[in-house]
Amino acid sequence: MFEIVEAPIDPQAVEAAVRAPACGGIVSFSGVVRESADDGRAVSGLRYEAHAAMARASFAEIADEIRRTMPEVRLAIVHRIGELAVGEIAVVVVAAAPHRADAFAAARYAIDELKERAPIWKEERYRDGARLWIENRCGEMKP
Amino acid sequence: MFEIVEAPIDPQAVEAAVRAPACGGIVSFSGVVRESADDGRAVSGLRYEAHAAMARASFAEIADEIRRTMPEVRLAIVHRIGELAVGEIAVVVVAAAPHRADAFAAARYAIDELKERAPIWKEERYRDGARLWIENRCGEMKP
Amino acid sequence: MPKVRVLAFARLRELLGESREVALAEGATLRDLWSSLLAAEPRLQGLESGMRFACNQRLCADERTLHEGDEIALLPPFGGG
Amino acid sequence: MPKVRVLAFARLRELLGESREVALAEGATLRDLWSSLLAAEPRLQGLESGMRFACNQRLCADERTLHEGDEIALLPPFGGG
Repeated sequence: MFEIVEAPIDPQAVEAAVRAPACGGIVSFSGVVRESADDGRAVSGLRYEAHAAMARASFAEIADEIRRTMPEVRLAIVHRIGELAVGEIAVVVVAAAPHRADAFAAARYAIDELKERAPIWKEERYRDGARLWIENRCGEMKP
Repeated sequence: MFEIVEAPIDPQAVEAAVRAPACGGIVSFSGVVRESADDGRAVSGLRYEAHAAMARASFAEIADEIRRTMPEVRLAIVHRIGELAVGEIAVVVVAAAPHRADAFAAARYAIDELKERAPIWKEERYRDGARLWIENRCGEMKP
Repeated sequence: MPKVRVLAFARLRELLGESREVALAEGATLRDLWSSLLAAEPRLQGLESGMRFACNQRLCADERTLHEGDEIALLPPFGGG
Repeated sequence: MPKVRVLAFARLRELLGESREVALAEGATLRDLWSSLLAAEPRLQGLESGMRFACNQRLCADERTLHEGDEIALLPPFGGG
């Protein structure tokens, strides 16, 4: 399950998509809208947009990479777009594997890589009315 | 939320117990009964028992240790006892934190430590009728 | 004169709209496309920092030559998750 | 003669039952308790490998002296998770 959705995400449904009788460990990551930004500013909500087709393809590519080293891992990624309020879930990544070490490693890899390479954008909206597009990677340091 | 329960675990309820407006990352681990043992034998189910009061205390102690290095982490651990069928959830660990790195680290630490020091016992029951008490730690190698 | 479909996101969408058709000279590259967008919308100046292009849903270098019907996506730095 | 409550788990519970009261000599230790259990139930032989004792819900060494009303838990190697 690799999806970009506009409706609220049901983490149980994402988890159900990867469960299997051979998998004893399931690790889920949920990214939730926080009440304050990294600099402490009060957040009223977020707005996400995505190139949906490319984003889904990037999710599937991340899963392929994981299966190259951990063939038994089953992965699902669902990212929501549109306007989200504080406390709402923006993204759910679930990895199921026979043993927990792989499930943890896969879930962590997937969310890290998603942030780096899925074409998704986030606008933070602050209580004071300001808005800002947030970039996951800082510009590389120039010598 | 640190509990030993006999009824099926609702992972959503465990997650709800740790969610907070300051926490942007939630990592859940679910341990699920697998269809086959580590040696490949077909499993029909598991039976867990616990010293419930000591187990709950060990969960709270693990959470205290996590907060010593990651004070913003919120942790919940629920372990089920009694008879479980293949596919049922035996344990849920949820860690919520402002950022995902701490949530992953805390969830992983909690399940690793639980296996090591919570007074909980697991009997594997095989399709061929045999039963075996499973120990998490191999005996230490003697020189 | 190849015509391409340009999709813009985030900051770039705010200036260019979600989708527009652009006609280019024969043999034009992504770099040429960006120059023509910049000429039409000077506020794009500076926004190419960190921006990447995708042609038909694959990232590609800005020397790439464009063809009739290509879908070009202008991708500012990502912020998902 | 202190009386203690002995709780047993897993393999040990199968032989000893979940809970039993045991009367001990004044000054008896956990080691003495184990010896008396072993005398009553020879099949316990060998099961002390990896076993730990908890007194009143805290792990403790087998030299510990027992007191009236102590809750002693016999804890085989753990298997949770």
